[in-house]
Amino acid sequence: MSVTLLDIVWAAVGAVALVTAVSILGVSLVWLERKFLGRLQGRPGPNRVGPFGLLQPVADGIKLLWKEDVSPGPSAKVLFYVAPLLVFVPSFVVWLTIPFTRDLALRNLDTSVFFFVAFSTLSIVGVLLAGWSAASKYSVLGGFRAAAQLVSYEIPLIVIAITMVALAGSMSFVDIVEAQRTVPYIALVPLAAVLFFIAGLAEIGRTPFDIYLAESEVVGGPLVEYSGAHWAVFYLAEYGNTFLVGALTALLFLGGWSWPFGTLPAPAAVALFLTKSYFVTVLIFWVRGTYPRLRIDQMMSLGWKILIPLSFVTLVTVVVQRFYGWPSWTLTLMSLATLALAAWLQTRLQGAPARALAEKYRRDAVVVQAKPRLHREAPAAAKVEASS
Amino acid sequence: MTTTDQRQVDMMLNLGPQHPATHGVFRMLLTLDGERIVDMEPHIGYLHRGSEKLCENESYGQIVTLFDRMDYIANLNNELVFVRAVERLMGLEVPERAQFIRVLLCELNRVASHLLFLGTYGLDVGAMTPVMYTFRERERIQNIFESVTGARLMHNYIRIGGIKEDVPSDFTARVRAALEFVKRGVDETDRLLSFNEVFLLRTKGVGVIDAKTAVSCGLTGPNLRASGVPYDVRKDNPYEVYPYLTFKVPVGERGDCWDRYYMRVLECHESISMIEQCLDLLPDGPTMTQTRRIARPPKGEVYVHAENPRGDIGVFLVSDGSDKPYRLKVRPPSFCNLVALRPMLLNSYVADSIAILGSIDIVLGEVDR
Amino acid sequence: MAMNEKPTQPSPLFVPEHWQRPKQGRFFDTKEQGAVSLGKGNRPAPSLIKSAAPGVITARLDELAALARSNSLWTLTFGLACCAIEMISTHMTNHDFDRYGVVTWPSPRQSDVMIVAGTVVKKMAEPIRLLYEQMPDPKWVIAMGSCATNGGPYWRSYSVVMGVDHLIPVDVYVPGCPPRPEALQDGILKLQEKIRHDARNADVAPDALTETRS
Amino acid sequence: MDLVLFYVIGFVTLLAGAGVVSARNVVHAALFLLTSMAGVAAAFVLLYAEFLALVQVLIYGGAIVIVILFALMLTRHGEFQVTAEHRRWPVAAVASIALFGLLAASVVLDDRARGTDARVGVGINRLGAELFERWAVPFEIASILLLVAMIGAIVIARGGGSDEP
Amino acid sequence: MIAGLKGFLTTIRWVFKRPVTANYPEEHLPVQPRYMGFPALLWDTTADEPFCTGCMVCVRECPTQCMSARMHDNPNFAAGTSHRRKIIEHFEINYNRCILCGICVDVCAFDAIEMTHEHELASYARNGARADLPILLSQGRRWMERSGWRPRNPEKNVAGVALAKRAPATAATKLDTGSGKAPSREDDA
Amino acid sequence: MTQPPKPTPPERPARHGPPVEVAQEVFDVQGQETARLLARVVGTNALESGGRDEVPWVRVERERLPHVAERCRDDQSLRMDMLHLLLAVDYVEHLEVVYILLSTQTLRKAMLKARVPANDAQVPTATHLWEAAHWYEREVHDLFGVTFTGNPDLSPLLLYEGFEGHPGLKSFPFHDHDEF
Amino acid sequence: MTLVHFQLLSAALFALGVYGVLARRSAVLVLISIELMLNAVNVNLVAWAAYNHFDKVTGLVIAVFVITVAAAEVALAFAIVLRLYRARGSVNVDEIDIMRG
Repeated sequence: MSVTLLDIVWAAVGAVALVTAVSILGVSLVWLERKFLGRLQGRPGPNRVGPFGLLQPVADGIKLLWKEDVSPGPSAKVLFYVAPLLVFVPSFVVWLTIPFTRDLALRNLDTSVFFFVAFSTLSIVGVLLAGWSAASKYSVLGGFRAAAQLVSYEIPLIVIAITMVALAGSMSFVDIVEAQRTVPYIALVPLAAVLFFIAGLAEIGRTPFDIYLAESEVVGGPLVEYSGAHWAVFYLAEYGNTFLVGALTALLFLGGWSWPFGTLPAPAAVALFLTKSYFVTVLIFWVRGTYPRLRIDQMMSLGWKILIPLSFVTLVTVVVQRFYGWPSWTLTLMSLATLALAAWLQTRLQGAPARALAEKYRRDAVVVQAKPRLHREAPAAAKVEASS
Repeated sequence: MTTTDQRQVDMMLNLGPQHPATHGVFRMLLTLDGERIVDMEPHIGYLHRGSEKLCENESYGQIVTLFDRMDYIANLNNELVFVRAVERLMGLEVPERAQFIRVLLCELNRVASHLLFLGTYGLDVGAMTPVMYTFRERERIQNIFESVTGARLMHNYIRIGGIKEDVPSDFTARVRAALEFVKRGVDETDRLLSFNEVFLLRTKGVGVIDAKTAVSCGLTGPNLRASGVPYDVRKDNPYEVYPYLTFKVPVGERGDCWDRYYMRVLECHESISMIEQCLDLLPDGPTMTQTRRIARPPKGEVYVHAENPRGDIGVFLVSDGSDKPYRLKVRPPSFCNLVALRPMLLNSYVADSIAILGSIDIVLGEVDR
Repeated sequence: MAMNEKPTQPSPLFVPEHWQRPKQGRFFDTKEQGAVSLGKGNRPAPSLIKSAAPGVITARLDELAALARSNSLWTLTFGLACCAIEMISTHMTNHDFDRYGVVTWPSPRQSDVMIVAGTVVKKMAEPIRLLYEQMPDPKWVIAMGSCATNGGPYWRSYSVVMGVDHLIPVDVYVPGCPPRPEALQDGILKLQEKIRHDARNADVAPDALTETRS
Repeated sequence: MDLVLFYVIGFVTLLAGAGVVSARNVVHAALFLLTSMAGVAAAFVLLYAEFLALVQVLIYGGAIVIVILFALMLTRHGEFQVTAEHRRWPVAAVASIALFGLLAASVVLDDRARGTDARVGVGINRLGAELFERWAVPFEIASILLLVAMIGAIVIARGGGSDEP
Repeated sequence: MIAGLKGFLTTIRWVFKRPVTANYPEEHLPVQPRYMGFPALLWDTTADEPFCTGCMVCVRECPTQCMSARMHDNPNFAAGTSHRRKIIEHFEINYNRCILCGICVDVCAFDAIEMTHEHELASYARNGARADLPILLSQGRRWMERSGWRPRNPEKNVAGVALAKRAPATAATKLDTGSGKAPSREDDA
Repeated sequence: MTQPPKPTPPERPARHGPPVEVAQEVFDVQGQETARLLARVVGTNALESGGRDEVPWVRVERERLPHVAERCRDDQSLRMDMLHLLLAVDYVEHLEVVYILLSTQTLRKAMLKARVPANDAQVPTATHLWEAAHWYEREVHDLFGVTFTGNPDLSPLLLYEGFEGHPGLKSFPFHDHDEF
Repeated sequence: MTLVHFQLLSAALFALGVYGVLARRSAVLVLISIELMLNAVNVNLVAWAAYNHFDKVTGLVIAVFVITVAAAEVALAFAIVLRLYRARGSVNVDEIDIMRG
C-alpha cells in the first residue's frame, strides 16, 4: 500500500469539492441566519436581492472580494495574513472525515471522532494570532478571550465526544450513526446533547458565548482590523464551523442520515442528514436571537464549574451503564435527572431570588396618592411675599 | 490556563468616541489589568454643540427647538421644563387641558425613552432581539406623537403658555389602542430579558453604587431610586397636573445594574397607568393662554426642575427682560449620572463597563449640550 | 399613503407659466429626469482582480461589482446625535434596513458606508476623519440630517463643524431634522443608484480613464 | 512516491525546525514550531501511526503551541518581538553539527537500520489494549504527572503578590 | 433556565406572525395628517397667485435661517384681481438646512406656508435640496390637492373672499374663472 | 398679530423692546421656611438674600462659598446632600457663581451665589464636599474661565485641548456666518 | 525509504534543537527548542516501532508518554516563565541569576 500520484490528485479533487460544498453550505447559512433572525424579530430580513434575498450572501461575497484589503501599519504582516489561513484550513480539514451518508465521506477513518477533536483545536492558534498580529487593543483582548474560551470549552466537547464513543463502542462516525438506527442518542443521553450543544456554541463563538467577537465590547475582537477578502475567509470559516457543530450534533445525537423506518436511498439520506444539521443550526440562530452575552469570567466558570463536571458525570454514567449492562432507559433516567437537577438548582439559586426581588420592588414602591381635583384650583401653593 | 487576570499587566483601552456601545460619542479611557478595570477616565464633549450659548441668541420660541435636541430621546419632557421655566418667570397660568396633554405626552415620551433603554440595554449585554421589539412598540408611540405634534422626534409642540394645537379627535382612542401594544412590548421585554439567567448573571451585583455616593455624585432619576433613595420630582415637587395623578415610585435597594434596569420596567407600567389616568381626567377647554406671540419674560431669574426619564432636569434661566434669555443653564441629568460612572466602574470587568454605562442610560446630547 | 400614489386625474390646480422656470435641475423625482447629475464619488481602489484581467473584462466586472456593492452596503455602527435614533429606527423592525442588505458592523474595516447621523462638533472632527480613513475603499458617506449636512440648528455655534463635508467627501445628503426612516431609506436607494451609475459611466469619468490604462 | 513524500515532509520539518531556532520574532518561532510538529505528524502518518499523528496534532497544535503563544503574548511583546543576538552561536553551531555528525554516523553505520522498508502499523485497538494492560501503571503515573503539572502551573502562575519566586 | 425557555417561546412566536415591516419603496408606513415635512408655499386659486407676500417674518423667525425671500409689487393688485399689494418675487428654502420645526407656519399671518408631507429628498449635492419658488409652489399645490387644505383665515387671506368682502360682484366672477381653469399640463405628480 | 418686518436687531434687543419688567420675587410656603432655615445656617456670611417660589438664595463672599455650602450640607435641618447644579453667569463686569443645593431628604432647595470679579475669576473648590462638583467646576472653567482653586484637574471637559477663549462669556465672539 | 531516513530526520531535528538550546537567550525559545528535541526522539521511537525492531507497540506507547511529559513540561515551564517575567521583567536566561544570591 503505497501512495501514488493518482491518490494525491484525487485527494486534491476531493478537497476542492469539499471546500466548495462546505462554502456553499456556509454561504447558505449566512442567508438563513439573517432571514431567520429577521423573522424572530418580526421583520422580513433581506428580501430585495434576488428572490427572498437569496442572492444577498452572494452580493456580500463579491463585494468583500473586491474590497480593499487593509493591513494595519504596525502589525506583523506575515502573521496577519497567515492567521486567516490557520483558521480556515482546520475548519475545513475537519470536514474530511464527516460522512454525509454511510459511503459518502472523503475519508472514512476509524478514528474520525478523534480526528475532529484533534483538528478542531488548531483554529485557536489562528484566532489568537489574528488578535495578536492586528496590534489593536480590541483585537488583542479579543484574541486572549478567544484562546481562553476555546481552550476551556474544548474539554467538555472532547469529553462528550468520548462519551458518545463509549456509548457506540467505536470512534468512527459511521459506526456511531449506525448504532442510532433505532433510537437516536438524544433520547438516551439528553444531557450529553445539551452539553455538546452548549460547548459547541462556545467553540464557534456564538451567542451567548460570542464574547471574543462581542460587538458592543471589543467590536469584533480578533477580526477588528481585517477587511475585504481576508475578513471574508474568517466569516466563511465561522459559518463553516457553525454548520460543523450542526452536523456533528446531528451525527452524534440525532442519528445522522438514519431514521427508524429502514434504510434510505443515498440522496434521501443525505437530504435527511442535511435537514437535521440545518435544524441544529437554526437552533443555534434561535439561541442567538434570544440570549444575551455572558461575561468572560462567567463563561469560564460556567465551563469549568458546570459543563466539565457535568460532562464527566455523563461519561461516568455511560461507562457504568455499559459496563454493568443496565438497560438503556436507566441511562435516559440518569441523564434527565441530572439535567432536571441542574435546572432546579439554577432556578433556585438565581431565578427565584430575582423574581422575589422584582416582586418586592413592585410591592414596596412609594405610592403617591392623587389629590382630588378641584375646579379652577391653581396647582401652585399659596404665595407669600419674599421676606428679604 | 486561564491566566486572564494577571497582575501588573496593565493596558490602556480606549473605548470610543466611536464605539457601538457608548451610546453616542462618549469616550472612556480604561486602564486594564487583564480584563479588570483598575482606572477609568471619562472624556466627554464630543457632542458639545454650545446649546446654552446658542440659547442666549435665540428668541424664547426658537429655544424650544434647541431643547428638543438636547435630550433627543425625551424631547417633550425637555420642552416642558424649559417652557415651565419661562412660564413661571412670566407668571403664566396654563389652561388645564393643556397641562393634562403636556403631562400625558411627557409620560408617553417617558415610556418611549424607557423602551429605547430596555432595548439598547439588551443590545449592550448582547441580546439583539429585545431592541427590535421595543422599537416596534416605540414606533407606535412615535406615531401618536406624529399625529399630535406633527413630528416623530423633534416636536416643538409645547409652547410658552400652552401647547401648539389641540390633540386630534381620535387621540384618546389611539392612545388607548397603542398602550395595549406598549404594555405587550414591555411584558415581552420583561419575559425575554428580565429574568433570563444570562442577563441576571451580567447585571446582578454589577456596578453597585450605594445611596450616599449616588447622592454625592448627583445621580438622579431611576438610577438614584435604584440605590434606594425615593427621590422623584413628580412626587416631591409636583408640577403641572401630577398632583392629580396616583402613581407609584418604584424604589430599589441594591443599586446594581439589574435594579436600575428593573426600575425602568416598573416605571413603564407606572407611566402607562398615569397616561390612562390623564385620559380619564382630560378636561375640555382651551389649550393656550392668550399671550403675546413673542415672549418677553420680566427681568429676573428662575430655577425650575422636573423629572425626566433620565433624571432630574433643571433649567436656570436669567432674563433681562428682552425676548432672548440672558443666560440659560441646564442641569443635565445624564451629565450628573455620568459622574457616578467612575465609582461604579472601578474593579469590574471590561464587559461590565458596557453593562454599567448602558444601565446609566446617558444621552450624549444632554451630557455635552 | 398619499405621498406615493399618483393622482389619476390631472390636477385642477396648476401653476401658470410665469411662475415656473425651466424644468431642468429639479431635485424632485430624479428618476423621471433621466440624466441625474451625480457627484464625483469614490473610485474603487485597484483590486487584485482588476490588475489581473484586461480592461474590457474589468469594465463589465466593475458593473457586476457595483451591483454587488450596492446591494451589500454595510454601515458603520456610528451614531452621533439625534439622527442616530432615527437611524436605529431604520434598522429596527418597522423599517428593517436589512432588507437592502444594509447591516451594521462595529469596525470601520468591515464597513462600506458611514452614515454621519448627527452634529459633527470640532472635537469629534478628528475621530471622524480617522474613522473614514480606516474604512477600506470603496467607501461612501451619507450625511444624515441637517446638522451633518450644514450645521443645522447649530450653525451659529462656536463648536460645530458646518457640515461633515468639510472633513470627508459626502455622497448623499439626506435632509430632515431628523430625517424620517423613509428618508434615510431613500438616501440608501439613491446611494445604490449612484454606485451603479458610477460603475456604468466609469469610462466617462476622467480619473477612471487613467486607471484602466495603467 | 512515498519517498518523495518523505523528502517533502522531511524538508518541511527541518526547514521549520531551522526556523524555530533562528527566527528573530518569537511568535514566528512558535509558528515554525507548529509547522515542524505538523511535519512530524505527517511523518507519523507515513509510519502508519495515525493515532499518534492525531495525538501529536492535538497536543502540540492544540495545547502546547497555544500555551506558548499565550505565554508570549502575556509577557509583553515589546520585550519579545526581537530577541536580538544569538548568544555564542558559533559554539552552538559547532556542537550541534558535531552531534548531528555523530548521530548520523551511528545511524548509517548501524546495519539493523538499513534492511527492509516494510513498515507495520498498529491498530488503535491494539494500542489501547497495550496501554491499559501492560503499561497501565506508567499510564496512571503519567496522568498523575499531568495533574500535578497542571496544579503546579496554576499555583505558580497565579502566585502571590510581589514575592520573589 | 425556565426564564430562558420562556424567552425562546417569546421569540419563536414572531416567526409565525406577519412582519410589521413596510417594504419601503413599494409601501410606505402611514404618514399622519399632521406630519410636518418640508414647508412649501401655497397657491391662492382665487387669484392665481401665491398667498405669500414676502413679509419675511418666517425668514427672520427661522432658527436655522434656511429661507430667503424678496417681494415686489403685485401686478394682480393693480389689475384688481387680488387684495395683496405685495407679492413674493423670489423665495428659496434650503431643505437641507430646514429642521422641520414649523415655526414658519406658526408665524405666518397670510396662510402662505405650510408643512407638507414631503420628506424623501435625498440628494447628491450639499445644496441639492434647495427649493426655489416654482418648486415650492408646485409642492404646495400638490399638498393642497392631496390634503384638502383649507385656509385658516379665509376672510383675510384668500383673495376671492377678501375681495368679495370689499366688492362682492367682481370677486364672484373671479372665483368662477379661477377654479374652472383647465390645467395646462400634468406635472409634479 | 402681524409683525411689521423690521431688520434683525444687531445687538441685544432689550433696549428697543418694550420697557423691561422686573419679576416679583415671591416665596411659597416651603420657600419661606427654607429661607428662614437658610438664613439661620448661613448667618453672618450672607451679604444679600432673596428668592422666589420654593428656592431662596443667599449671596456670600466667594471665599466663603464652599464653607457655607458645607454648613448647608451638614446642617440637620437643611441636609442639602446633593449639589444639584453649579453654574456661572456672566454679568459683564463680574461673574456670578451659583450653587444650587438640594436635599433628597428634606426636599428643600437653595441657591448660594458669589460674585467673582471678571479679571480675577477664582473660587475655592467644592470637590471635597460633593463628587459631582468636579465635573461642574471643570465645565464652568471651560466655558467661563473661572478657576476653582484646589480642584485636582481642570483640564477641558467639553472643549478640546487648544480651544481658545471661554465661549460662555458674553465677550466671546459669536459665530455669525450665513450659508446663503 | 528505510529506517535510516527517519533516523536521519530525527537526528537532524535533534541537532537543531540542541543548537536552539545552546544559542538562544530567551527562555521561551530554549523551551521551544527542547520541544523540538522531544519530537526528534518521538520520530525515532515511532520509526523503530514501525520498522518492527522493537516490540511493535512499545515505541508508540513510549511516544505517547513523551508527548504527555512534553505537555506537562510546557505547562510548568511557562508558568515559571510568566512568574519570572513578572518578577524580573525579563525572560533572558542570562539575566536570571537570582540563585547566585
